[in-house]
Amino acid sequence: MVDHHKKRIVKTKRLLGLFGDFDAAFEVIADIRRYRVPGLTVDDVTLKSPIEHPEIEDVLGERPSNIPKFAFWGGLFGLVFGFLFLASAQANFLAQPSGGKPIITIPSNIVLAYEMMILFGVLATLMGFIIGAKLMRKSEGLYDTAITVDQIGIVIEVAEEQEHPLKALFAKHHVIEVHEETLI
Amino acid sequence: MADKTHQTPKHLTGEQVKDIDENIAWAKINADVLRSMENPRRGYWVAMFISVTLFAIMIYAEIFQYMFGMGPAGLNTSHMWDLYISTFVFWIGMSHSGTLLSAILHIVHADWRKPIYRFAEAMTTFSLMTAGIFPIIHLGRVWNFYWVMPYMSDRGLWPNFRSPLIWDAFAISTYLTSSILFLYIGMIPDLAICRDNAQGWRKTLYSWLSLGWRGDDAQWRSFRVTYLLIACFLIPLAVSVHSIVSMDFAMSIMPGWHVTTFPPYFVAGALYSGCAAIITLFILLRYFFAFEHFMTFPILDKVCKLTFVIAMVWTYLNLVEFASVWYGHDIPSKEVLLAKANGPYSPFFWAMMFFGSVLPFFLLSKWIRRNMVVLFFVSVFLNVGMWLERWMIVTPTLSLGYHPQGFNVMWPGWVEWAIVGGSFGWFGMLFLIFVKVFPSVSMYEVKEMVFHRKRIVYEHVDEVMNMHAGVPGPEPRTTPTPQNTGGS
Amino acid sequence: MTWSEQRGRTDLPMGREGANKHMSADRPQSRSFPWVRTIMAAGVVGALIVLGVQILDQELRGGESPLTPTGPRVPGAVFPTDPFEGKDVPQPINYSHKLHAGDLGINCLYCHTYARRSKVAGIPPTSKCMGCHTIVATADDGDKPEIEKLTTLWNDGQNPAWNKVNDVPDFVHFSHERHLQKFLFNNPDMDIQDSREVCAMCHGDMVEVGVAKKMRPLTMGFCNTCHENNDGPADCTRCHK
Amino acid sequence: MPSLLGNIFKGWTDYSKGNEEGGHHDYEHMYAMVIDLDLCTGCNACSTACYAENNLPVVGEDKFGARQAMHWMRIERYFDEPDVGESDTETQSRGASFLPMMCQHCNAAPCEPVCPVGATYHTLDGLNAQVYNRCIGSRYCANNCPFRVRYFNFYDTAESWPAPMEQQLNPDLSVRSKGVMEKCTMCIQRTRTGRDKAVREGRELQDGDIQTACQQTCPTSAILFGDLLDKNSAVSQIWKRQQIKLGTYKQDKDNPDLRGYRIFEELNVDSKVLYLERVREV
Amino acid sequence: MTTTKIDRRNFLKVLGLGGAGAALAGCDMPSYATLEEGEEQVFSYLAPEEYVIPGIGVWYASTCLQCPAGCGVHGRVREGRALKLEGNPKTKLNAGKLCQMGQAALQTHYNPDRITKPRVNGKDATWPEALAAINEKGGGNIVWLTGAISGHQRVLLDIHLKATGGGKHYAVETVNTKAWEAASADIIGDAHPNLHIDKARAVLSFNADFLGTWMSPVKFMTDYGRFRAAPRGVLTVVEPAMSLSGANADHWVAARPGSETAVALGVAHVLASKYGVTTTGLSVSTTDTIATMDASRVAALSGVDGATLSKIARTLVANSPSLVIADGHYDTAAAAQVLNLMLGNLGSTLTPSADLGAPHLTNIGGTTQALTAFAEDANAGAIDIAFITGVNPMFTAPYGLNMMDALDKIGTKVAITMFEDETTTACDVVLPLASPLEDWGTHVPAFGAGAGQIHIQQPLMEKLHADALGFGDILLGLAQDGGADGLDDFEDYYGYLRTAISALIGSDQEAAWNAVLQAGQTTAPTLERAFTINGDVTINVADTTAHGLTLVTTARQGLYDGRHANLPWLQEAPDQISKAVWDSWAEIHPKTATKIGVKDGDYVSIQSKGGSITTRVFIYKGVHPGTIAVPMGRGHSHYGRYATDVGVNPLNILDVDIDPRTGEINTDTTPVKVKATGDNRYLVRLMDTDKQYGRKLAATIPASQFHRTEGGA
Repeated sequence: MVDHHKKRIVKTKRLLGLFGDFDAAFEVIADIRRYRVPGLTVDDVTLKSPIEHPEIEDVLGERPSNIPKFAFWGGLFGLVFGFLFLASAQANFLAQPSGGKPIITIPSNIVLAYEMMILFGVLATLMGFIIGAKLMRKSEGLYDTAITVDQIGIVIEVAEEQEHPLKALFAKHHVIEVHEETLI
Repeated sequence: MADKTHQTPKHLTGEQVKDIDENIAWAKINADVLRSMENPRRGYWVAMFISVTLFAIMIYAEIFQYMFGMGPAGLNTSHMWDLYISTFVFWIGMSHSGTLLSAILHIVHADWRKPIYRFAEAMTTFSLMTAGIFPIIHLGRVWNFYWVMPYMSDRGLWPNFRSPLIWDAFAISTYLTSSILFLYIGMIPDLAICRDNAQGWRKTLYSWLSLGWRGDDAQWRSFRVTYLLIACFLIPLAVSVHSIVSMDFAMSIMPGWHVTTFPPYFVAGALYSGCAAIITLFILLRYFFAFEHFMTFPILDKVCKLTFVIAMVWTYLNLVEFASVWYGHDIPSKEVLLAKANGPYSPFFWAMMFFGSVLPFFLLSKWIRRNMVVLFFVSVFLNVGMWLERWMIVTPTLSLGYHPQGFNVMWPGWVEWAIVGGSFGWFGMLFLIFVKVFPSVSMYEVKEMVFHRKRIVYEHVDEVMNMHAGVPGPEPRTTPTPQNTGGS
Repeated sequence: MTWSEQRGRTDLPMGREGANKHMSADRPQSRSFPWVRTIMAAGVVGALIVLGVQILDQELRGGESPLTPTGPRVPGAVFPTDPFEGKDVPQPINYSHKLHAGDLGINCLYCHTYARRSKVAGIPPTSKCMGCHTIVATADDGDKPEIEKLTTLWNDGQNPAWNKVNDVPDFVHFSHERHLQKFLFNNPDMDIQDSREVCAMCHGDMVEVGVAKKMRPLTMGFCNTCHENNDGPADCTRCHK
Repeated sequence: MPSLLGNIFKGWTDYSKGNEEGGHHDYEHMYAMVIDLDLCTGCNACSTACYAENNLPVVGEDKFGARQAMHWMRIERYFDEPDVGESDTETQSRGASFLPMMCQHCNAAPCEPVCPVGATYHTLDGLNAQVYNRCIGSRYCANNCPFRVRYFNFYDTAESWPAPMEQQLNPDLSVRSKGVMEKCTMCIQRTRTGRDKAVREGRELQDGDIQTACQQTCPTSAILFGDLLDKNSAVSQIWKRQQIKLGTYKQDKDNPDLRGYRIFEELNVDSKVLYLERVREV
Repeated sequence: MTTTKIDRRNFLKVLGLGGAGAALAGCDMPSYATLEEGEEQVFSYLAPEEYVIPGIGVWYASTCLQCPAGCGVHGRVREGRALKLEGNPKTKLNAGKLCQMGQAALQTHYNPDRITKPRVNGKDATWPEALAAINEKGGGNIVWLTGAISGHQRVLLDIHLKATGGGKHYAVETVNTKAWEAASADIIGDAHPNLHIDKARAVLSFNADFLGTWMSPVKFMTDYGRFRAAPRGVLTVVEPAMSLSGANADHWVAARPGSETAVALGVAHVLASKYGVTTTGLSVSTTDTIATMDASRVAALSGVDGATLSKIARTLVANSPSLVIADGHYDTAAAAQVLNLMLGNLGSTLTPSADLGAPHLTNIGGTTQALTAFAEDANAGAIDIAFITGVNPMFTAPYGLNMMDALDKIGTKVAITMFEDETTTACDVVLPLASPLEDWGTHVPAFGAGAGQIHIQQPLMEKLHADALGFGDILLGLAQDGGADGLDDFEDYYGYLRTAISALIGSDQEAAWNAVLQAGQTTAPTLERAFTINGDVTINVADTTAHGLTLVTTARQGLYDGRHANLPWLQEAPDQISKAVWDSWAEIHPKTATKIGVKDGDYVSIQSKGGSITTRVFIYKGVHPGTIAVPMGRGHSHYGRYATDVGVNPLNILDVDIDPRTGEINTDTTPVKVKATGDNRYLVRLMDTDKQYGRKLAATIPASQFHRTEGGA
């Protein structure tokens, strides 16, 4: 529904409202949920905050993250690859300690594969984080350094007919500043 | 410093009861921490100078050893290992608290960790870097150290994966990588703060490192999940690392080394020395950077109590080890045990027992816990005890062993002492550089802390009112001036 | 830099009472974990790894590429023919293998006679050179300066100081004898006359070069490739004592 | 043409085989020693012969005092003989008891699994070999050796052979430099040469073809070296007669009076040097 | 005389260092850098012998000159370098075995401190100059001072002396067996009876360290191996300080120095009185002497109680045939031979030796009597030119002989030597000697080689130092210059020797000569002989009752009498008993230690009438409480980098106490005062402990158990 809704309206501007505390920001979002601004849904809202508020999800709704999958697959890969790598290395060690001692030693390989599992798990998690959090990419403008101090920002893209209602909504909830930029 | 001008507020005296003053303004948090990266007290530079000097000596000793072989280190046919390996174990131990505490406390939502975990993790990383150089330094042919890496070559040669030393190599590199990532990821939001306030080279540095953090809800969400996952990875890892280090000894057949209880014993010892080190650095940082608002007495109290508990666990395991040797009644092992108690190394052994098992009781005294200077020395001596413990694990066994021909007592050569001492310089150098370049207190998490406390904690209302009415903390210094940058 | 443009907003009142309002948000049910798919996928991952490593391994082992069938013809032997061009080593006498082994077709083992009995192939004793050069191509021909050098040395009772061309590290104890036994004497398909082919396995085709030159890398990898492919001993102490 | 997978499977099978057959299935030889302590007069001839044969450096008083000497074969001297009663007289009532101690070439050598680079391993000759040029000097092996017979080059050894002494160096084995572990090899250069000689003469290796330096020089012939896989060799005869078996630390002897024993057998390192107890008239 | 000869055996040429020299870089950093081209040089032979192959060692037979025993050796030569010595299996003497001194002969040869040029008054010179310096003072009385010498070197030496006016030849050996020889000659009419230790069931030794330094240790050790085989022989050793033989004894008896005679006679007394062993054949006086030696008297003299005596006697009677050997004092040796007579060991464990058919080749065993004589003659100014070789009187002579002045009184002192030692520094002319591994020669072992055996010494490699000359060559040259006739047509000693051997074996075929060289020995005709028993022997028992602390200088296999102190292998080889290296020590009994008030590693000064030495004590129960034993061999003031100023030399402070019967200088009769100096330093030892701490390391079982399993009563 979001999509063809987006199709209908063409967004022209992006607004950033800065609020003094979470409650104000949350009330704005609540109003948006109540469709006080025609055509805007909570999915259009991006919340920028200096800390992680535990209720963001209650407010914005669940937005699933797939980082655990990264971690799981990374760990699994580490385990399998680790063990196979060690086994093949031992089996192909030219100067094999012969004399009937095991060529491929399970206990030591388990220890090492365990370490490899954790290593690759961690690396994969990092990768998942970077992808999931859209880091290391050119992000859109409309950012205010106050966000890293103590203000909460709400970023919404609007069509021109939505701009004024939204600003009004912001103002109603004691917005501190409003930045805007035109998209087209 | 500034508080000299005021009447001393409670957070500088012993009577403070709250982990942190939840009325402290977010902006002030930013201001204080950011300032700390700018103008520390003079003590910081003194410490830096000492560290660099020690490190320089270490370099000289290492070059000497490289030229003339391992002889000048005082090693001999029975004592093939000595201070190098014991100090290696010591540093690995140091590295544990940081990550392990931070991770565990994070998982159990103990929010008092927030102001102190950053430097604890830094400590982890740098003591690992320190530990990592010892297995390399102690090699007879150090220029071939890379042969322990498993790399494919047409010579068909691989390391011997049976060797606990190889397990060390794997475990340590894994641990180093993971703890660096843990430290780094936890730091990203703060790096964003720095980015927003910095200029010049720092600006570029932080802009790169903060990976374009904007504080979006999506970013925060991923951040939470990631941090939690890595914490979960790290806890078993940290445990495995030090048990693997203990296997260097436990996997051998030497009397006094071949002990079943070594892995847990080593882990406990690791946590122990780590906590003690946290106390030490806590006090130092609090002084260097005037962090009285964040590194508060109640938090220090908690750390001290934790240290005491771990010390008791360590003591228990230590005694259990002796008991198992004693009742096992393997004669050579028993000889080693007795030699520890009344042999040539007994002074160090008893010093170890005192510092490790008796000294922690001092932490029970509130007075000591509140008295920075005393507490500082107590924590230092706790770590001295732990260092002696590692030495007393390595050397007495080698001075006895199975074959009487190998019975002898050796005293480390100057090269060994120089390199061991220098390792502290190396660690100190890295750590001091870190706390100068990166925020050593997690700003965003302190904000979270006060945020939550504000909403949950309602006792001491009167105190809150006081703070509002009359005596607030020192005003956030907006433009620092020379006379208040220097140490008071 | 300074933080002077710090925008302290300490006056802002933070968090009022009753901040915890709950808004209905739809929570998805936690799905049970897809084990079967996981295990299958794990298998696939494993298989891919094995395959990849196998290919890489073949490369490192120098599967087919360096072991070209061209080069020396030694039946039943697979050995690397890595191209390698050593530097020119000056010698007291510019002895030409091309002339003797190539044009005249003298068997390598005629001069390097120790190779079949000893670790070292050895430089032929001057008496061996003179054995021929007192009869053919003698110093008296006048147009052969090298042979005149040789003869002078011989008459003065001096041994020529040759410079070692194929020189392995001192902790490598290579035995010509064992290798000749395996590839030449105990090799049913090999004719003693073709000893040149066997020598060429490690020394390249000396017929191509005049004054001796190193024609193969003679690194441990070079040795191992051959040892693996011909079931040579994989025992360090065979070479390293 | 070997392949990675092929080798992995081979590795697994070797593993199982190793377990079944007590780990002795792929040896070509099993070189071992017998030392009769009753014949050993402690005269040091073997030790000096070892210096001459194996390019052992002389370290001088200070380093010897620091226990950095390199004697692969050392003669230990003890004055207590608990098994035949203490000599509690005012002066010694018996002689001393001497013990030639060198690497015991354990089949379950504690030094082998701990070497990080696999520089020490078991050869097909049943010898515990040390590959000098692979060694990186982590010294773990020496720590794990209950016999303390591994020696480390703490210094560079070049000055041990001022010219023209270096001409005496045995070219059949390398001279170790600083930072390398070394130990008795049971004269691996001699075993190798002996085998080459046998091959050259187109015959099987026979008992007595190979003598170690210490064995060859020992005036009382207290040292015997040979192949345990060769059932007729003198060494395996004695092992049989003394009822000492490899692969176990619990020897069941039907005759408790037999003199054969292995040092630190209880550690189950499965050493391959069989000592015969010294005898005393009491 | 010709000073530079082309070695006609050019296959001994050194072909560079086939790897080994560069191998010093063996595994050094970085270990792959030695993959090089054109860095090393490689040589080939001009015209090689068929059997000389680079990379393969060839074994040549020769003779070991490290001690007077003269064992046959095989030397491994590769690329022209002598790499290793082993015993020559063909010889009866050492049957393929060798002692550590023999092993270390390589270091005598390759020693970095060898003298490479002739010297005149301390300045390098050429041979002609050196020879001129010798001859300038003209003839006069020319004497030779040598060690034990035999074979054709001795012949040439005699020729030289005869040609130059019949001067004396002093053969000096500090460690000798003169007492035993004299006593044996007197009592059984054979100075060198063959001793069959392997045949004996019991051996009783007084002061005769037959496993360490006595006569021919390797021979005795090979016999000892068989002696210990079932039925196992019992070894009893009586001596003041534990020797290598004592360290292997089943019964070790500490006797007060000089009182071994009493113990021996005490044993004889017990034998006669308790076991009714007949004393027929002994003169009345002897029997009386024995009769007076009851347990109490022996105990008073030697501190050995009656129980021990009867134990020894029981052992001897129970295990027959036995063998009693002794040395040190004539009386001790005589008493030992008396015991042999009583126990009827003649013919079983002692058999008559055979004289060499060519008496001019036989071995002149060295003595210290000769040293005394030399000192006296020199002090009397009776010597004009002295050729000194193979001995170091300045080091070995007791202060009483004031050897320094003696040498000063000699007109020209010529040292023919490989090393610069105390004596060499005192000499006017120094002639560089080729090492035994570079030299030709023949040697007739004094003992044990079997009837008529002559060991051949041949070079194993070319001369390391071009100017050094073989002993034979020098002798030949001197004899030729001295105008000896019949030598002029020999170009060098090799030629002479070859002719002589050809004459000996009655063939001058190349093949026969090569056979001799390969065997490393040849045989000369011998004259059989029998014992002529003389039971009338007077034995004086020294009264040692009142003796205080006595200095005993002991000889050890290894540094021997000090001639091997410059061999690092032997300096670093731990002493067999104390396990000390690189320094001297004084062995004292714990009781004595407490009396003096010293503990392990303390320095004591040992003061005799002639001077004092200061060294560290090694405290153990292997010495008689009345003894302080200092091994000889260390304490050189000039002897190369390895020996100079290492340890102390006890020989110099010995009193010149002459044994009236043999003229030998006693080494166990010097009374000394011992004081602690207060210093203490760790005495560097192989091991600090004497105990096994309950480990089963060097396990021991009683003989009864041995007999149960391996036979023997």
